[in-house]
Amino acid sequence: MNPKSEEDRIELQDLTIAIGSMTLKNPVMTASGTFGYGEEYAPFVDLNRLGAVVVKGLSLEPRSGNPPPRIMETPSGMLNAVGLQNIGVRDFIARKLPFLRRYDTAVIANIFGETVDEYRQVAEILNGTEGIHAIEVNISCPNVKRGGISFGACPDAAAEITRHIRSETDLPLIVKLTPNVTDIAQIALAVEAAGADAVSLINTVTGMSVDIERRRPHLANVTGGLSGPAIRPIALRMVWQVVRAVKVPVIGIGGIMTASDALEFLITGARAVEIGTANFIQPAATMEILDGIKDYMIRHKIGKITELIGSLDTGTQGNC
Amino acid sequence: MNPKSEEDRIELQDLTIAIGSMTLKNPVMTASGTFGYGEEYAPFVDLNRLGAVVVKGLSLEPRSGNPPPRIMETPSGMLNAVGLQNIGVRDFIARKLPFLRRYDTAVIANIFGETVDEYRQVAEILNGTEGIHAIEVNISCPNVKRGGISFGACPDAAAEITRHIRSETDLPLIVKLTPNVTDIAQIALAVEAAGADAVSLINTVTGMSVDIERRRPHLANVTGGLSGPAIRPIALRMVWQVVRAVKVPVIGIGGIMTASDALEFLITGARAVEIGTANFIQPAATMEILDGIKDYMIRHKIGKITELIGSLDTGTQGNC
Amino acid sequence: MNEIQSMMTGVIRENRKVASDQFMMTVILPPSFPIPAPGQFVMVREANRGEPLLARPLSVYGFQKQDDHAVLELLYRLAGRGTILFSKMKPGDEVALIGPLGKGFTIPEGLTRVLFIAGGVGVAPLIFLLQDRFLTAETEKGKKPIFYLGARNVNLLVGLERLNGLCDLKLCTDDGSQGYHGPVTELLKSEIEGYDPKETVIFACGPTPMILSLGRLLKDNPIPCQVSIEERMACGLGACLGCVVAIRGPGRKREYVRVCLEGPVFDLKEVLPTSSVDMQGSENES
Amino acid sequence: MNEIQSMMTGVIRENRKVASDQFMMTVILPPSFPIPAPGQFVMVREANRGEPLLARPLSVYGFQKQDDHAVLELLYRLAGRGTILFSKMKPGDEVALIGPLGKGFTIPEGLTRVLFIAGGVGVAPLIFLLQDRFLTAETEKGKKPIFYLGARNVNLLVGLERLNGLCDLKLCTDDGSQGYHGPVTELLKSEIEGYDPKETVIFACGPTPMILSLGRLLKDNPIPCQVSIEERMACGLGACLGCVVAIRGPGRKREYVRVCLEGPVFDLKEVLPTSSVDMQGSENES
Ligand SMILES: Cc1cc2nc3c(=O)[nH]c(=O)nc-3n(C[C@H](O)[C@H](O)[C@H](O)COP(=O)(O)OP(=O)(O)OC[C@H]3O[C@@H](n4cnc5c(N)ncnc54)[C@H](O)[C@@H]3O)c2cc1C
Ligand SMILES: Cc1cc2nc3c(=O)[nH]c(=O)nc-3n(C[C@H](O)[C@H](O)[C@H](O)COP(=O)(O)OP(=O)(O)OC[C@H]3O[C@@H](n4cnc5c(N)ncnc54)[C@H](O)[C@@H]3O)c2cc1C
Ligand SMILES: Cc1cc2nc3c(=O)[nH]c(=O)nc-3n(C[C@H](O)[C@H](O)[C@H](O)COP(=O)(O)O)c2cc1C
Ligand SMILES: Cc1cc2nc3c(=O)[nH]c(=O)nc-3n(C[C@H](O)[C@H](O)[C@H](O)COP(=O)(O)O)c2cc1C
Ligand code: FES
Ligand code: FES
Repeated sequence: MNPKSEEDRIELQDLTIAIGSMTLKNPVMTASGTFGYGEEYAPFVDLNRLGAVVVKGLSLEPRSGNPPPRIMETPSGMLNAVGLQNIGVRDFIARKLPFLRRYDTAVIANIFGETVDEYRQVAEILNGTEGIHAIEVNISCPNVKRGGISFGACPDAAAEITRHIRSETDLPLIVKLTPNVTDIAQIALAVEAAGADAVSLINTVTGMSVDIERRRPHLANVTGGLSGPAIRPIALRMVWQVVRAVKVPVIGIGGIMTASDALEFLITGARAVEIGTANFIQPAATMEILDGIKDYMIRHKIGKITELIGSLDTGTQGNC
Repeated sequence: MNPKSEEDRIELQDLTIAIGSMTLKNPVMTASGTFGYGEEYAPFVDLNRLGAVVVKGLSLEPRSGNPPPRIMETPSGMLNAVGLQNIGVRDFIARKLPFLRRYDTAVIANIFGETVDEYRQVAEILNGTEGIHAIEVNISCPNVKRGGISFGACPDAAAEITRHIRSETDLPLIVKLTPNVTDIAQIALAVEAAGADAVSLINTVTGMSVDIERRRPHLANVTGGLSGPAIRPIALRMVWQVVRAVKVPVIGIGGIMTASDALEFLITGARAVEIGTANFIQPAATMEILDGIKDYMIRHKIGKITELIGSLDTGTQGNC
Repeated sequence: MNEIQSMMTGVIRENRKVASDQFMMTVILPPSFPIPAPGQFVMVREANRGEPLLARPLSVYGFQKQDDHAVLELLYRLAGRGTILFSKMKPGDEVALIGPLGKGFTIPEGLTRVLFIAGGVGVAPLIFLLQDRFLTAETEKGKKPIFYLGARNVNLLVGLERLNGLCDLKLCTDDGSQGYHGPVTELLKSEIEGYDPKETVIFACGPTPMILSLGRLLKDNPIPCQVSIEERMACGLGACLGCVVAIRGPGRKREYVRVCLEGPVFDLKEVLPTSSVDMQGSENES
Repeated sequence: MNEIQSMMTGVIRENRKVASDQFMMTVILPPSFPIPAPGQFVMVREANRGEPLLARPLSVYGFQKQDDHAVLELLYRLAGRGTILFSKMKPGDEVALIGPLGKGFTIPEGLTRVLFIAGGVGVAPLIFLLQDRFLTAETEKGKKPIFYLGARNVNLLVGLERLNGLCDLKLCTDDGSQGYHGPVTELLKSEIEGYDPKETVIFACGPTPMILSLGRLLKDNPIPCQVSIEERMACGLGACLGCVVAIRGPGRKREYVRVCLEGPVFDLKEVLPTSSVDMQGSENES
């Protein structure tokens, strides 16, 4: 049907998108905590073809995380309570970043802390670092409390943390939002006003599951974060709420397993997507998704991905 | 293994539970909107064996609901945007209740309104009505707005509506909570203080899905409520949050498909469960669940269901 | 209370490709499975599977009752995930079935001319109707039924072997690869004047675009037309209110009725099908 | 970078019940599937299915490479939903496979006495190890390997035909229906004094209770013991950090390591398995 060679075909599609001052070659990124530090997936994925690699959440000091069991499968989803086990930002730079620098792909550092100052310090360390292209701030860690509510659930706290990190870095700043809130658009507006260059959503939905034979929670931590296809409709709804509220780019995350799923988010208005749990099921999921998006664009004669983004037609309806 | 006859076996298990002044023969109820007015399921289910039938949401006047398409399947779940189509409380009493009165099973009227006064009036009409054993107040209707947030998402509004209905009726009053909030325990505490005899949770989680070929939402209403197994971990987590916060009984709802699922909720502390989407998949789901709970009790030598309720052992852990 | 309905486990006897995008599944059921009326449907799921969650509605294509079992035939098009998974099932695999459901076709008294208008797999309930109710129609009260059958191309025309001899067959294809070159409703339009409204009835089933053009064609024509309508379904039992379609109710007021309970067969002049389900289909496709 | 790993589609050649709760699956894979080392595992899913979501880790039970394909054997116990669905798959059905994964057993130099301690399907990686590395052990450097194999009862003792002649077999059952009456670790305890710690190594795999009692038994015994540990897994690649187990790290500090990457084979004296996975099992069961 298509007389053009494979090479021509690909060149016809423009998939580049911008997040703040950063330009990504395509909108397919990995989600933090689901792609390790990139090297775990190098045998399966051509890292050079990714829009960006978002690495596992980094804290100031190494963290050992929660006791096992840490994961449990649920219908079309999984719960995790890893508890942000990581080697710490300095070790990451020393031992993991050199590998990623070999690739021509943006590296986004996902960061978190237990206090505002910890966040600030992690950002400070990353700021001067070669090979870090942006920072994604995880303000939805369920272990970080502030007046009983995590940073991400309170607009003021979310804004404060954003301001502190903003003052520390010129890197594009993405704030990652939690879905466990009444009005996610309000949080998005608050971090936008505080200087975020983009928001990404959603992080996991808090969930729980019980072993009825032993009458104990399946996870040692009792509750965990729900991810995977089960939460996709929730994530998509929240993306839709947020794209209509803020002006900064929105990165869609949640249960994206296929190109079709990714396209739902892009059409709804997400500028890019992050692929999480799908990597566990099919290690090359990101590549399949990227190829599928291109095929869709060819089939629908869409030259630039930006024409597709936000092209959802809701007619006259749509009271959320 | 068990030398007793089937009849003896059943009598050995005490499944009765109390919700306010109402005693139910077992904790297996149907969820509003998923069991019609009971008669739709009479060919499949011995209604006499149910703990209670919760009927489709009733409003003061008949409502025609949202335009189709109203439903869409999602991974291990479904979205619905029925829009509370119903025949109105008076027609329900005249045309549907007589059928239900023939059964020896509690009938719980699920009600909603667009204003506090509408809720109050529906409760008033039901109050004197023979064959109505309790009222479940749906304060999580996404079409009912108050300052941009539905009644169920704001503790004060939830409490106000509860107080008004409480003043109208002595029937056991169950307030049904929405999961689309930051802190469901806070709402539960507010309605408890305002006079609710019980809380039931969760209603559907707002979600969305998009037809990428036509770049339009799958539902005419754009967003819909997510139900089914996909949301079970979320529902269970919220039940756990609420049972630790309030003293009134908690009724667990959300993605319960099997006895094992129901037992997760009971063990976590739910006094009863409502079965929703499962009825669509297996019309006799409630019966299978009831039988399965009994089998479990026999296997674990539990004589009274109340011994099981809230018996979850979380050890020393459990920071939600 | 409705006729007694049941959820039963059926065992697949055969599951065979009959066109590039269509399969026929033969299911063995307990003999207690109620005899379906033409136009009724069943809700079908793979047994013992959590996903896809919902059953899929499929019209009864054929049914035979034996002493110790019943045989149900389904004709289905690969429309999406659910039907594609159906097509991968093998003999011996189990399906969970609820049915028969809904209100089938009504046969008016004293008619002599029966027209069937089918697009794609819309042929399924109409063939069952023809075989079940009109096998002897010609001899008894009038003219041979006329069956208008459309598809995108000749390879998608299914069920011809069942129709042979039972009716006058009028085939239409979008690409002209067999029969009339064009939509089935276009051919009907050119012939409609030849039918006497007083003794004619039309039974139709097909994709929404076909139903919509049939509606336009018969708008000012008094020939009665019963049409089987499709909507997404969750329960199939009238409980979820998910499957509604708008109809012109008493006093021409628009109201929503359930396809699964008040339908799936409606009076074409009353029903206002949603154009949002299955819009990919050409008029002839289903 | 690790050894090159691949996700491949395999076609089931055989999927056969070998005990009341155990199945053996034989999968045909492309010849490029890397040769697994004993103790390595694969992540297995039904291909083209959305649910269950996660792949299940299963040890390599047997592997043969041919010119144009490879044959992988898996031995699995019906533990829950995932494995029950595996057991329903038929020849010709497809599985998606990632592997081989993890760090297998290490064969120390100059040993003359090899003990295998297996509970239930824990026998799988040990049989592969025995066949792959110790077929000639007896003749080359010492005594015949001794294989302690436990199960709840005689009907659950699997793999005997593969062990015959390759080792001294010591069977144990919880109910005494064959061999020693009691847990496998109890029999070992009564015989442990007979083995010279300097020339002996133990390879073990079985349910957590067995591992825990083995740990108690060998606490003050210098015989080295490598044990294959189980934890729930999501990725199998070291990325999700879901599968951790506590080990006594340098300076006896407790730290969490990944079973999928740093394991599944650990030094018994260092690993602190979680008692919360698979606690239903008796010691002999897996
Ligand atoms: C009463 C009734 C009888 C039917 N009889 C038959 C039949 O005999 N043979 C047959 O092939 N099909 C029949 N259908 C349509 C069939 O139910 C759908 O094609 C099927 O449910 C699609 O499921 P899927 O998972 O393959 O596709 P999905 O991935 O769910 O959807 C694919 C496409 O089909 C549309 N669709 C989804 N569900 C329905 C639905 N319930 N009705 C119509 N379109 C739908 C979607 O909007 C989408 O465009 C009937 C539908 C109804 C309501
Ligand atoms: C490296 C490794 C190798 C393994 N090799 C084999 C093998 O060769 N043969 C075999 O039969 N089993 C093996 N297992 C165990 C097997 O993975 C589990 O039995 C299986 O995942 C259970 O899945 P399910 O859906 O059937 O059960 P589920 O319903 O998920 O769980 C049933 C029970 O099994 C436990 N369980 C769940 N996942 C695991 C897991 N990953 N490891 C241990 N217990 C689990 C649960 O806690 C629960 O008690 C291995 C596990 C690991 C980690
Ligand atoms: C095992 C696991 C670990 C995760 N770790 C992190 C993390 O360190 N930082 C973070 O911001 N999000 C983390 N997440 C959340 C994901 O990045 C993502 O937001 C979420 O899983 C939803 O996407 P998905 O459904 O595609 O997985 C983690 C998720 C999983 C499943
Ligand atoms: C089709 C449909 C209609 C519903 N209608 C109502 C309703 O009228 N009133 C109400 O309180 N909840 C309604 N619900 C919510 C259910 O009662 C239940 O809270 C929710 O579906 C979660 O339970 P489930 O996952 O078991 O279905 C409806 C749910 C569905 C799927
Ligand atoms: S499908 Fe549920 S009412 Fe028709
Ligand atoms: S299973 Fe993911 S790190 Fe081991």
